[in-house]
Amino acid sequence: MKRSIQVVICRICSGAANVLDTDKLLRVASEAPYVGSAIAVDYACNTKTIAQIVEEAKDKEIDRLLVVPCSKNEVSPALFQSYKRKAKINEFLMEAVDLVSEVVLPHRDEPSKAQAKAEAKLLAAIARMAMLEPLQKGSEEMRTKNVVIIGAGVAGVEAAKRAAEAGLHTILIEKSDKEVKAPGVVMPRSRLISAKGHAGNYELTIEAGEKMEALECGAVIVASGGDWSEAKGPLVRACPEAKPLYKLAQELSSGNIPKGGVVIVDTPDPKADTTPAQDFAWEEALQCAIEIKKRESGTDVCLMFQEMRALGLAELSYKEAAELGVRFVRYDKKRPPKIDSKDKNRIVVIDSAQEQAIAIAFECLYYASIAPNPDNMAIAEALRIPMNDSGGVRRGSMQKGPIATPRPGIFVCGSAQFPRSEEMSRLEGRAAGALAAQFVSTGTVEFGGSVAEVTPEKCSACLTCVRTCPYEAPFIGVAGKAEIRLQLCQGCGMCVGICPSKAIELHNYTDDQLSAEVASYIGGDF
Amino acid sequence: MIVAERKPLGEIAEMVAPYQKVTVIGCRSCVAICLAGGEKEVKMLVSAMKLKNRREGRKQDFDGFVLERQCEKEWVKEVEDKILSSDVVLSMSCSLGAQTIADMYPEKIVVPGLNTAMFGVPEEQGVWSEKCLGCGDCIIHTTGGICPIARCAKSMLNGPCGGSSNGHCEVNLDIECAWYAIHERLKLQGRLDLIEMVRPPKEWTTSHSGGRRVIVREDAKLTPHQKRDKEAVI
Amino acid sequence: MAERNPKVVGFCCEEHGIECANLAVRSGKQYDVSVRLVRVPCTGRVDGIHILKALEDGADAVFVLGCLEKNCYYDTGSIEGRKRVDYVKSMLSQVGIEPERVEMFNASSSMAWKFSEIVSKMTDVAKRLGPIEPRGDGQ
Amino acid sequence: MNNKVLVIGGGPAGLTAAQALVSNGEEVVLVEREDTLGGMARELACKGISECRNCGVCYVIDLAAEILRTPGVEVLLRSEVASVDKTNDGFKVKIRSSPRYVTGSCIGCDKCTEACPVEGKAIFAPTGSGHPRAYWIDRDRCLHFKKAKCEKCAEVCPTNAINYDDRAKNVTRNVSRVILATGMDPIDAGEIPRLGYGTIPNVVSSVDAERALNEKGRLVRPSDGVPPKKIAIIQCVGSRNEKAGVQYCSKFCCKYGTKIGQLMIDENPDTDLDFYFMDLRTLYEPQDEFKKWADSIKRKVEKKKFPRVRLIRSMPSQAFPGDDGKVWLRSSGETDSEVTETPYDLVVLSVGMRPRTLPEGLARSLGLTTDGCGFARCEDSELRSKVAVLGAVCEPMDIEETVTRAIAVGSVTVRKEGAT
Repeated sequence: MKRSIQVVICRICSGAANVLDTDKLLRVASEAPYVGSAIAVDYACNTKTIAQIVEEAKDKEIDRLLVVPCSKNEVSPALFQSYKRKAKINEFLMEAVDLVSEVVLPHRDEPSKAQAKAEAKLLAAIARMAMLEPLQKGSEEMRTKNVVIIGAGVAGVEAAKRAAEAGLHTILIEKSDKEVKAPGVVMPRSRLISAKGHAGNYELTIEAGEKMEALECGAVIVASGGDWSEAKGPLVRACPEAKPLYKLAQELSSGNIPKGGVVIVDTPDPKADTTPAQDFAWEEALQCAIEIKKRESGTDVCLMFQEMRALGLAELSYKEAAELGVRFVRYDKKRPPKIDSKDKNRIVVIDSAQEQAIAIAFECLYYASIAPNPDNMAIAEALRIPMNDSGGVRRGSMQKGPIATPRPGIFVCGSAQFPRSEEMSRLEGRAAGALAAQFVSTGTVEFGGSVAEVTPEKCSACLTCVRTCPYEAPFIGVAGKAEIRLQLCQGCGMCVGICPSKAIELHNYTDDQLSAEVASYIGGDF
Repeated sequence: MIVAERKPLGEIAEMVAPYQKVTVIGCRSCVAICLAGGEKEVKMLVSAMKLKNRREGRKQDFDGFVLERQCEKEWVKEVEDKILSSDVVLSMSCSLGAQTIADMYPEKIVVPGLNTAMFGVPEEQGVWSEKCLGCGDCIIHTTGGICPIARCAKSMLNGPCGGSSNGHCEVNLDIECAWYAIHERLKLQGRLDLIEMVRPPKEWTTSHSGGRRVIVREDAKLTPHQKRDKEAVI
Repeated sequence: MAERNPKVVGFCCEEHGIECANLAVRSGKQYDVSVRLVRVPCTGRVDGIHILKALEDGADAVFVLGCLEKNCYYDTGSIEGRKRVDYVKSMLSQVGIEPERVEMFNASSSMAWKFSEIVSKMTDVAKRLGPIEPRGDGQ
Repeated sequence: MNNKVLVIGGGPAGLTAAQALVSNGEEVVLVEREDTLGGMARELACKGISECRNCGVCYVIDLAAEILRTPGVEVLLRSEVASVDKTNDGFKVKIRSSPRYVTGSCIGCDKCTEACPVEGKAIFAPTGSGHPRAYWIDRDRCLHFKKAKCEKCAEVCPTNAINYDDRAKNVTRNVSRVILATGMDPIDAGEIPRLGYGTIPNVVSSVDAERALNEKGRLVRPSDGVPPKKIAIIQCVGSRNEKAGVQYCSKFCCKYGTKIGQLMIDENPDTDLDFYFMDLRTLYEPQDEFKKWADSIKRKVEKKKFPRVRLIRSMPSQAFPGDDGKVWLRSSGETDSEVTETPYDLVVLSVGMRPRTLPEGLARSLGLTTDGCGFARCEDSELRSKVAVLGAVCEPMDIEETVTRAIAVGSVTVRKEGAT
């Protein structure tokens, strides 16, 4: 393969603080192997200079570029673009060496050593550049403008509205047959069975009623919500009449107020031994309590909890409730409340605030816990996304934002992640809708470039890569050897690092390229 | 598959210490899959050995490469010259591979880089467990698909023994009692009668006790007339 | 013997690793010139071979710097990276080379202080242990 | 049609909104009053050691750097909105931006600060981990602009980054919408004198703690720079406190309070921690997670295990200094009224927040009102479709929630989301 590198050194930037001798750098570069042209310019960012650089590249038949600007992010783009356009050079054969932040700034007080290091760094970059190969990016049209939203709860509906506002076609998958007011299609009594494909073109299989349906979509939003109905735990066993809090909310909204005392306990399973990470719907509970007291000040209302998490402005409701005479009882997980064995309408507990046992009579008992949705497991399994310790869907790196799962094109909002207040669910729903819209409205998905590739002859089909990749890009193909699904590969190289047969390489980060760079960098003595 | 484990590097170094030119040969088969002797491990071993020598001021040349299957003469032949030109062959394969080379080149010193541990299955990434001893007379159809020979510490044919305590083995409480598992499995299949069945003492001659085993498939075997190279069957 | 310059190699992930380094230097922090940073897309890409090879090529110490676990841009990359490093450490101790020559670190892009701490730790190691060569009077 | 949007405030909310808007094909004018982008997050510490603790700080810092190189966002630093006038399709905004006097070629070598002769310096490093990483000169203090014509910083600057000719600019922009994200101010712990902030050297506020952890990654006793062996963290300082005029709960204090505690324990294994609190309101994690963690931290002394982290449900009534820099806390037990006094090497006060107060004129012209607690609303029927209030200025919230709200609101035709 013919290799001819053009090295462009920006005097102003790399010469900053007079730490480096750019002319010497230039000399070093021009004597290095494979360097076809080495020039130093003032302001590599200036358009005239760029034009001149590109000209030089053309008549010297340059096929790769190494530029030494101030910082990878600031100068290079303009240069790279015109280089790509005018000099017709593959975008993967252009790189910037950030001498400023790697040499000038950290070593400005010992210029001679810095110079030596800069030269070594430059040579290392040249050694690497010489070994790089031109790569192509592929792109694919998104076949639909669909966004599938799993769960027609508060979050789901908001997400649908938001995505619809952006002109996308939304499909809501709801397991119950409750009435849903949302744009787009709503599929009642349906659930996600399996998912194929990749971000931009997912193919879902949905079980709608009795029949199976295939659905294509660009993005998926998981809004499976928390679980109010599924009540396990000693309290419910002892008092089967206990109802989830939302029942009370419904009662109140339809105007009837429970007769007799009301006890709202945070969870029917205070020890949390049957269900993981239940959380107390404090906001809703306080609202209900206040509602009752306002309408029927005579009614005894008692909130029983381990922690009163009246966050933010909910603190005001907490205060209001207290003023209205709502009784608050804090108990310790180790001494959970019990239903009186003799009287089914009495709940006994040790009030941690008073350190004394108390018994409270009640007519109706409500529990305000939101348990993780048991369907999450199946959903995560189908979409191949991870779960968190609390039985919810786990989001990815915070760098990708608070509502993105590790899998591109799949978002999670509301209590599907961890119990959320109604308002927060609504907001996360909108946010998820917005992100999904952003993603799908681009209309195309790019892939390829610096991604992994398998050398079949070396592959032992040991499945290690298949098991390790967080994106499930590798699979064992028809030839019985591992292959990489380009559209799924994010180019992290985890499979490359772990392959026991060294059968996988990450383009432009191959073992040889890395070793060459490292060896030459270590070679320099300073 | 065959599961092996790399020997401690110190031990390996001792074995190859007397020799100048060391050829490390890995295998892309079982031992690669159980992450013990693939190309990655070979490269890392070579590199580590070089470092050790540098630290100890010893000169020794290491050269490493990997075969598709080290237990097959044809593959080994491909690297004959490398083997012959070396002072010692460090086999990063199961002992089958090592012995194949040793038998093919009797004058060559071959040292094992791995300890061949067992016939095992990968339970999950990085975890392998033994499930067969190669007794040569399989009976798992009578034990709900669970081999008591391999999975019972005492290889009992009519278990469990008195040491089985709620599902665990007395030899080591961390291992499950194979016979407890068998019982559960048979119960599941509604074949508990098989537990009652008394299994007569086993014909161990099919196992190692009958001496080294050779299996011959006449229909697959090449006749002397067919054979291209006239080497002796080892 | 002539005073030899120590050599430290740092594999930094393109996401938080390098960002952390850049924030550090852009906050006026300086570090020992012997540190050579090498970019990798993710610490999951780092292979034990690279680390050992670096030591072979003359590095006295090698560190790997990736995203905080559970916040890795590639989800589980930095966890993989740590496993590789630990394996290499075990190999080194088997061949009588100080495992502390190789370390894994996690940092986030807003942790300027951590980068300086990491490099000073590793350069200290490099200076203390010196090059990998026969120990004086055969000890 | 004019699709510019004015974003006031370059903190988590403003940055995220700006990014959302740009990705929606709109142009943004981002006005930040300080010298760098990042808002509160600039001086908050990443709470992770090897594992992420979801504080979200790095997200904001990355975003700040990214926004600076995003085409379509005009970032105006050290700037304030002078006036906003309604026009037929939005607003005419006048922005006054003060000069920085330091160009982008600054490499942050700090030589200028060393050289600056002014008492308390006139040239400053960029705040915390904010971006851009360029220094700035405070004209009112700098001698160059007084008789002295001092040019010491320019003389020592290796990159000639000092530019005294930099001038204040008055910028006028026509925008269709306005997003207000001016954020919050931490409560000054000095407002609660009984806890000794400002009078006892080894009582620090969480703001100081975060700053120290962000700069050095270590929290030491201010009095002698020794790492503390016994720490107390006191929650709800200022929050849920009628006297301080803050009835609400500041929401994020439990989150950062607990995480700072965990950080301290992880860093030096021989530290003891007493965590004083009223209710444990850790965001988005099981209500017993921190308690479980606290139980798991034990010290072994001759085969006996002793807890190193105590969760004390009580608000200390008084802090007073002891000898060798100790701080004594007087607190009554959770249930019994028996008063105990405990000595600590370091006491951290987790202060709450107050919404940043809005400039009169701005509030009026944007139809903004404040609720009982001082949080901003836009109730004006005609304006509310054009004005959005985001972030902690409209309700207490942590970074994660702020970002979520900003994505939700920023990227659509503005509606007042948020406060219940």
